[in-house]
Amino acid sequence: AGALQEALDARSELTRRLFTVQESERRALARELHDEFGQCLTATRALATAVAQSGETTAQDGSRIAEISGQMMQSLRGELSRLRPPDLDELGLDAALERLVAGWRGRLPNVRFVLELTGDPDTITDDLALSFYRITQECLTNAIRHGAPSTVRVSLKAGEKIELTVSDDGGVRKDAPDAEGLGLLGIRERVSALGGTFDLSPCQAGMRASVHLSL
Amino acid sequence: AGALQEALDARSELTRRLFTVQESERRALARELHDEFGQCLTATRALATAVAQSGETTAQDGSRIAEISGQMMQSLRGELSRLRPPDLDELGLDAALERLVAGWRGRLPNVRFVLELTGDPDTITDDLALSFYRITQECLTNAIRHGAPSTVRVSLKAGEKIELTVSDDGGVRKDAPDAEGLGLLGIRERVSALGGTFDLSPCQAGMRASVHLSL
Amino acid sequence: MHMEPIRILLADDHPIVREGYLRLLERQPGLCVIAEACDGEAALEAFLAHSPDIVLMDLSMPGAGGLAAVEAIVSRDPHARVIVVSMHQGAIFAQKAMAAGARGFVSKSSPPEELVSVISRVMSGRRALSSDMAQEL
Ligand SMILES: Nc1ncnc2c1ncn2[C@@H]1O[C@H](COP(=O)(O)OP(=O)(O)OP(=O)(O)O)[C@@H](O)[C@H]1O
Ligand SMILES: Nc1ncnc2c1ncn2[C@@H]1O[C@H](COP(=O)(O)OP(=O)(O)OP(=O)(O)O)[C@@H](O)[C@H]1O
Ligand SMILES: [K+]
Ligand SMILES: [Mg+2]
Ligand SMILES: [Mg+2]
Ligand SMILES: [Mg+2]
Repeated sequence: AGALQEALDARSELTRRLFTVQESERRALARELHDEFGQCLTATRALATAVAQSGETTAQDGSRIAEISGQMMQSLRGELSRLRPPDLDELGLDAALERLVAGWRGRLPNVRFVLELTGDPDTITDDLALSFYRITQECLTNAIRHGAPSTVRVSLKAGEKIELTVSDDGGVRKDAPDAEGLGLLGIRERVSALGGTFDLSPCQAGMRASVHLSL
Repeated sequence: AGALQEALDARSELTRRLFTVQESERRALARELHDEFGQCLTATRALATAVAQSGETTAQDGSRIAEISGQMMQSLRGELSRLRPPDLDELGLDAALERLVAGWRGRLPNVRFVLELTGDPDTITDDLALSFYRITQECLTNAIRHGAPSTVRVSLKAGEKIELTVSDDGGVRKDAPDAEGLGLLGIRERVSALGGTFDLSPCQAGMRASVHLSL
Repeated sequence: MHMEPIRILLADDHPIVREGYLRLLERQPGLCVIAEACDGEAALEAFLAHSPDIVLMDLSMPGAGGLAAVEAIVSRDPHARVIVVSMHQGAIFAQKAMAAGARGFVSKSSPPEELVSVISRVMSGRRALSSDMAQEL
């Protein structure tokens, strides 16, 4: 049993590292795309617009280039927000969560998304912020994917203790699924790497996921 | 012990899924970048070249746009080859390995890299090809990172049995490191998912990594 | 009728972006770029040296960054017309920029014509956003 336990611990450690590697791969790629492509596209689009306004025979080519550059900018945006929460680095977790929730409101206007942020967000360091962002992202996705809620409520209390809950009214799931997906696994890994606890359980008309962490 | 074994199995299964998810994330992103940006940049570059050749006042803007588009194309290619072995889909594993090795030769002209491909490469399906590519990639990196070899030899025999070996003369490591990194873990996962075997052991003046697989 | 051209200071850390905007702005009748800066500190210096009619200010730049530069410029000259031009698209960025004293916010994802029209709206004393940002808010 000792050897097995060791094997299990080693394996958990590796899973944790895999998550870290994945996240830093995404980050590097997003930075490259943002810094390199974003800026270059801005430039070609401006240059092309200048050509388009020249009144010369090349004007039409200029406006086509501007159009195509605009299209590339659009898809760049899409890729970037999939890779990396856009506002996390510059403005912190609160703004990033506002954006995340706003995105869901836009996609599903019939569901009510409530976001409650309380306490002092400065206690949440960059590393913690990314973890809490990803956890919230997964919990929101789960709330929508595994039920038909009319309200989803995200609440984050920051302080010496950090408490995140995401609750929905999309139906109770009593039988905890024993074959968990990657979503809950990812959450558990992140939470245990931080030394916190995670719980998913029925609440009133739906499910509540919660993370507790003492700094 | 039964419960522990189960936990360990579940954990291994999850690690495997994580590798798969990571690979498919890379693949989706590479496809998107390739299809979307590749085409668009080709178009803007062609249009800009026409502007550059117009002899009008916009010619200079045209040639700058063409230059910047070319630059974006370059970094796109860099990203793509990091995300996904470039030639695998179109040219197959052999060409991709040639490229991989050529890349190392370029970076380290003082090390001799030998690539021996024998047998019938058509027995290697796309899925297998990606696995063997990634495994070779990691073994090459390890041979360089963990020693100072003068020769690194990659040999792939394809047929009913597939056999890959990567051997170096960069020094023997007798004490198998018990804390393995993600590299060897990834290899073991891929190999065991395919039902093959992996071995890393001392050989003459260095280490030899080998994969055996019966189709 | 003869009008003085609108004199613009262009602050962005990315030289290719400055080049693109420079060419675009030079094409516009009545606009001229009189100075460039590659970070917030240089932008403040150039502002004090040239007193431009319009400052185009990037946000992500080395050093204290664009937001701090907006504040520094506006505290020296409350009438300064600063337009933030950024890769960022979130409403919160526009709010912060306006709170710091900027008169306009243009995302780098918006068509370049919008930059030109925001400049003229800001010159006529209004606040202005590129249309993607207006939608965000
Ligand atoms: N908010 C929720 N409401 C109801 N069931 C939930 C909720 N969150 C999780 N579950 C249950 O827990 C299971 C595991 O969730 P998990 O996120 O790990 O996997 P998944 O969402 O099915 O797939 P993925 O790996 O893509 O995340 C789900 O399949 C679902 O049965
Ligand atoms: N060709 C080799 N020569 C000498 N030692 C090797 C070789 N390949 C692997 N090793 C040993 O095996 C260990 C584990 O390799 P592994 O690839 O798993 O991890 P790593 O290369 O240290 O880090 P990473 O997770 O980035 O791959 C190495 O740290 C090294 O000690
Ligand atoms: K002009
Ligand atoms: Mg899920
Ligand atoms: Mg390695
Ligand atoms: Mg910048």
